[in-house]
Amino acid sequence: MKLHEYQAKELMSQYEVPIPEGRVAYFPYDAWMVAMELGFPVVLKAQVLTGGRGKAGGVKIAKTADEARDIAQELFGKTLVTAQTGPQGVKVRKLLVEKVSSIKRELYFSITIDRTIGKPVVIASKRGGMSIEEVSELYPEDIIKIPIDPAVGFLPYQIRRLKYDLDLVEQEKEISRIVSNLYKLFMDKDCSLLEMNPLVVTDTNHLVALDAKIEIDDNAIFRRKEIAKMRDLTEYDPDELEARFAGLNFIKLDGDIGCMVNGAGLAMATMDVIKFAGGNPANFLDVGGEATPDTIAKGFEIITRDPKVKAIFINIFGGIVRCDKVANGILQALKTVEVKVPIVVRLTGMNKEEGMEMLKNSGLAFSVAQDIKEAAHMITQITKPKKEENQTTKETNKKEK
Amino acid sequence: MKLHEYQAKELMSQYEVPIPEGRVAYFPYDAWMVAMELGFPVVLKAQVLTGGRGKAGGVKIAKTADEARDIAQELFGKTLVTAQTGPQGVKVRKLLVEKVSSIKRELYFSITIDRTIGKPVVIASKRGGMSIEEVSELYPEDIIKIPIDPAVGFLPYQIRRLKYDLDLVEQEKEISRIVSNLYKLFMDKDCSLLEMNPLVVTDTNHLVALDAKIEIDDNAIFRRKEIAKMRDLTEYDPDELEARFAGLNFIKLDGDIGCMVNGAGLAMATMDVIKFAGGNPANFLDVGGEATPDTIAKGFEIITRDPKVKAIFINIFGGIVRCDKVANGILQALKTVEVKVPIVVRLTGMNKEEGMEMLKNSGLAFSVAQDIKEAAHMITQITKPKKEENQTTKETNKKEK
Amino acid sequence: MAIVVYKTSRVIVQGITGKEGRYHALACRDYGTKVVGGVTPGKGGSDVDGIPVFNTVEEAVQKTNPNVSLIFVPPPFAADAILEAVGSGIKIIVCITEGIPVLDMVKVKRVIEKEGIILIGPNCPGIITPDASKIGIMPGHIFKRGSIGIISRSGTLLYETADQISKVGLGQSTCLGIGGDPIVGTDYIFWLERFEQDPETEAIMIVGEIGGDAEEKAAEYIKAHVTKPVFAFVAGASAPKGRRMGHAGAIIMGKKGTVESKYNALKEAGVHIIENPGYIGETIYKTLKEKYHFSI
Amino acid sequence: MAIVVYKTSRVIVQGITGKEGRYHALACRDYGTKVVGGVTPGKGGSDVDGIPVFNTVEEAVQKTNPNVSLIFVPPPFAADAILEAVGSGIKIIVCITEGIPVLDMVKVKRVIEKEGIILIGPNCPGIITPDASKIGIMPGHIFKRGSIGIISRSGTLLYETADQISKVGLGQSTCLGIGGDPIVGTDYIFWLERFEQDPETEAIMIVGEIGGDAEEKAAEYIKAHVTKPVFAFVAGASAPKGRRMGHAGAIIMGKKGTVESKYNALKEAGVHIIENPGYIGETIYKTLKEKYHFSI
Repeated sequence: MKLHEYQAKELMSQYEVPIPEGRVAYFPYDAWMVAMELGFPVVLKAQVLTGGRGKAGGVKIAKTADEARDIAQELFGKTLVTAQTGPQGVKVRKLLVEKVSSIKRELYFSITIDRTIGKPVVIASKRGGMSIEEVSELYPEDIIKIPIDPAVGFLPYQIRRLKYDLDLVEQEKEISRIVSNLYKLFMDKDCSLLEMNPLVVTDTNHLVALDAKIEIDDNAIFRRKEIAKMRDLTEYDPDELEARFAGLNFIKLDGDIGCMVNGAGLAMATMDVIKFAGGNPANFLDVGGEATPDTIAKGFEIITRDPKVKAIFINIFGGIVRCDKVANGILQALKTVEVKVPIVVRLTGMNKEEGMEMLKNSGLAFSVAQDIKEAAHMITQITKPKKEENQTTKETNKKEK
Repeated sequence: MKLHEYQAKELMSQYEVPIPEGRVAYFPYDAWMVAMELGFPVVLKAQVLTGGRGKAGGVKIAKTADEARDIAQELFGKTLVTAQTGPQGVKVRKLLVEKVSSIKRELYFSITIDRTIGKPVVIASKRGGMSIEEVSELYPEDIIKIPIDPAVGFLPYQIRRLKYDLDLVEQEKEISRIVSNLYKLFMDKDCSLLEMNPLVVTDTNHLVALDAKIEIDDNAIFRRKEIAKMRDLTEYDPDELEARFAGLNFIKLDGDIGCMVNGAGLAMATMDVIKFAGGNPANFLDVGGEATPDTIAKGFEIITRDPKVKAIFINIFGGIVRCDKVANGILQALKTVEVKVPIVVRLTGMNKEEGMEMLKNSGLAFSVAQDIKEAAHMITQITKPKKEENQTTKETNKKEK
Repeated sequence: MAIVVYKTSRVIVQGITGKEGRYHALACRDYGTKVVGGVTPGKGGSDVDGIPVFNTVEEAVQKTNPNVSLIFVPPPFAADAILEAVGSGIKIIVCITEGIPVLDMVKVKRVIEKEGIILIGPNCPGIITPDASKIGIMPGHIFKRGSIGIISRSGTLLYETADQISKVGLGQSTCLGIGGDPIVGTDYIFWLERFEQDPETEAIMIVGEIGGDAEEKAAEYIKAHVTKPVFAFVAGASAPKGRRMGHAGAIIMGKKGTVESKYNALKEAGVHIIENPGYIGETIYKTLKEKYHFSI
Repeated sequence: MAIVVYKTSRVIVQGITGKEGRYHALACRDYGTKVVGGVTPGKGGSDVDGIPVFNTVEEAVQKTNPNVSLIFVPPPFAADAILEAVGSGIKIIVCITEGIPVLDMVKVKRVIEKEGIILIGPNCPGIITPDASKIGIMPGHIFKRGSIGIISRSGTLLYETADQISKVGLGQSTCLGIGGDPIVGTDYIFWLERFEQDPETEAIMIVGEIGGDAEEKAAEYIKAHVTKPVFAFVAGASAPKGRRMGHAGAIIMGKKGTVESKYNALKEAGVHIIENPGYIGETIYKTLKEKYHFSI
């Protein structure tokens, strides 16, 4: 779960990490009030759960309270489009208004989990303010990576290394306190990412976290009640949210073939096989281990809400659940949800034959496929009837071997 | 550093480990007062830094306040002799007066460091109340040893194991809290031993630490100010204490040959070589890496305080410090301390010849030896002039090879 | 021969009295697996359809002498269950549980790093040696004993792959899912090494996914140490980009993690790439027959 | 050949600007050891009689390419210094510091357990290969290159032993003190293994002490794996009993830890016992000559 900048800063502040003075504004008038209180100039920062908001126009400086109000008015409700958001962008609903800090140097600092070694790792650089991907490409020698052994935690010598490599000899006590406390925060709150970019040295030689980003391990939120409260449901796509409520994993895409699959790996592979057949998936949807009538119905409901969808591909590998039960689930679901587009079903696993019979005999417009490549072929025939199929079809005959 | 039972219980109580109600008594009247306050019967327990005090008569039960006062009167100043104290015993200076607990079962529980694996280890047994050495001899199958991985601490499954193996299903929450908190205490305070023997199940089915023992790692006391304050200097042998103040490591023994050696290993070996030559060391004394006139003088002072000492064996292996400097130190020391018994010196290492010359030419009654077996031979000649030396001397001639 | 699990494997099931644990303990036993005991704290002394249940793994180990533990314990307690198995001397641990907090797994990983433990999962379907021992939640009937070893990151894709391989008339020596979580017990390399040494295994199939750099590392290893034919499919060619990884995550990976990066690395190591997952069985069959002259 | 340290060993000294660190860094260099750098936080850029000083071990490693670190850092900071050396990739670490808190060493031990680190000490005199490299605080002049390997728990007893061996006309291949603290980096076994493999070493001397069970374990190892003559002296036959170990400590050891227990185990392993420390040199000389027909 991503936290907003203001939430991340609130947490950091609880761990005695210095942050700029600031307040959240929900309405333009709030921005005016906060600016009056803090003094000028102030910076207004769109609180959206995506990177790259600066380039997208989500960060502005105001020299007067009136200007702050005007900028706020312009930002609220605006849609920011960044590389991460995709073309639909994200709406600005909150602003963080902060006093502008005087900056001498910008540093980069983060803690995350390095999957490869299975340990937390600190990443830091003298080159803050720019994206760390860019730094790692242009100045790889300026990136400091310090793995943390969870058996002993962050050690004094590692803080010394940061002190010397980031040129913070004067700020020794500050960086030491900040790093120790951030590591504690990282572990205490089950973070998966904790980033300050930039962490700045002010012109009075103090350290301040100018920007802050925190992501929390979704699997650990059950034991972090104080974090669970920070979830901002307004930032979620409504369909994805609805799917999640029903225990489904749904991601909207921009094609025309709706997909309903069990298992995330198989769902990805199903999208792949559609692409190779020349089609375009409209979504990623993993219905999970058990395909019940309820989850299948909810899947149909969400998929068919998209007017672009021309056909639905159901791909179920009956591992635990039997195919006749899945077929029954599909038929039950179709009683509650009206599906007007053709459906191609590929069912396999235990009791496959019975399941396929049930679907064929239902009187509904099912196409039943033997395997995924046949299913992909069938569904692209429906969505792109005029177009020649690509090379995958040439091999179809070989399948009997 | 060993803590008194009442100090150990105070610490445990801070970590929410249940202990019996009680107070320390410094005078017989205190015991009377405490007994009045707690109600009867009470138990009076001598606070001495040694095991086996119960067998030595250091633990008594009183049924009235007057009886408590009388017992206290008898215990104060009494000398308790146990296996651990040696014949000189220890004096009782404080009593812990506690309400008597009703006991259903007695358990054993401790945390210590297992040197072999380099980790803390929990040792527990259903058979509390008796010495754990005895249990391990008679009922080895009843001893539970659980090593703790410092990378993860004491784990829920380990608590479950204790719960089932110690038959504490009813006390699950209590044992879980006690064990977690004791492990925390062990780590927080740099303990080297933490023991409850017995930990009892009362007849209302609650757990109480009836006896408690804590030892703190001497090397870590510098960072545990609250523990440093608990040191009870009245419990130390005055000579050993004085030596320690001067940076020497001194242990009193009951022979007649005073020893002054640099290095603990060489000091032990020096005692061994004396024994093999038929002599009897009066002390263990390690003067440390640098033998300065001051430390040597203090060594002489403490050694010669013992009227039994008939001769002194100085054995210095000049590793870092040069032998002429050591010889000079000895001569300087002898100007400030009057030593009336003969001294045998074995000096070796850098500038050995110069050092030996200086001692020979000093006009003082030194015997100078070439190596430790010659030195041992010389010194036993002095202390046991009439007796034939044992087999070690037979080989002395071979030393030229 | 196969690898790691055999007819002789003796399995205990942690969390055996839960719904899932019970179902799969019995399904494994039905398949022929020696399920010798189960563990559920507080249920010691009872049994699950004849399988004795103990309060602690320690006790189960003493009484039933297992060498594998299969774990169905809910996420908040699963890391403790893994460490209980480790602490009780079990060397092969299969953890099915999905949703274990990452920091719990950081600790587990730190403990097993030096103990010579094989941890399969978490968030995995388990491991199976067809016709010998099934230790996991996979549908047993789709597997057929044969000469292909399969290593997969995903569960259902393991089934899909095994099914295609069975359908073209080939079979599997051992198949397993290494788990889909950020931190899992074993990587591809661990299994490649064992399959390379196993005389029964004649070819190896890798079923990867986008993200991380496990496939890139596997490629390096294959290049240096694997002589048997290796096939690979990596799921996610069509997945939308940039929706999950944070910046710091991205930098650890550098440019690794995309399907292209993985295929390039694997190709360079001589691995046969199967880009379209519809053709896994066929491609393996054809390649082994035509290129390696297998008599199938 | 000797073991672990050679003429080629490149040493940095952590804590080089302290009194002890400075003295011994120069003494080691005088002996012939390649002391390539030193580390003292805050003193980076300066030098100690020409030896460059760095702020961090990381930097010293980059600039001077050492393979050994010799540590003189005060007790409260020594564990961190060891871990800094480990974290900077140094594989041989000699820690002289006495008085490190045990729980600090518990952590250090836990970290090095899986990293293939050779930690000598703490609370030890170091290691020396005579006429090649001295990495420690021992007086170099008493050692003579030869064929006896010495492993000692105590510093001064190492000197005493080496001195006696030199004086009878024999010499040493490599000598070291494993350290006197409750938790040290290496045990006898680690060194026995290396001496057994070293062609230059023809006999091994163990200098033990009462307490713990390290000598008993060494005896087991010797019995199974060591073919060269082994000699042993264990200090403390005359030491007063029961003054130090707590009850819980005692039980871990069982009945081990006494001189008798150690000698019995060692004798059973075929080790030549030297009970009287006055006769170490002589006994080794005589035994090697008469029993093993060494031409000395």
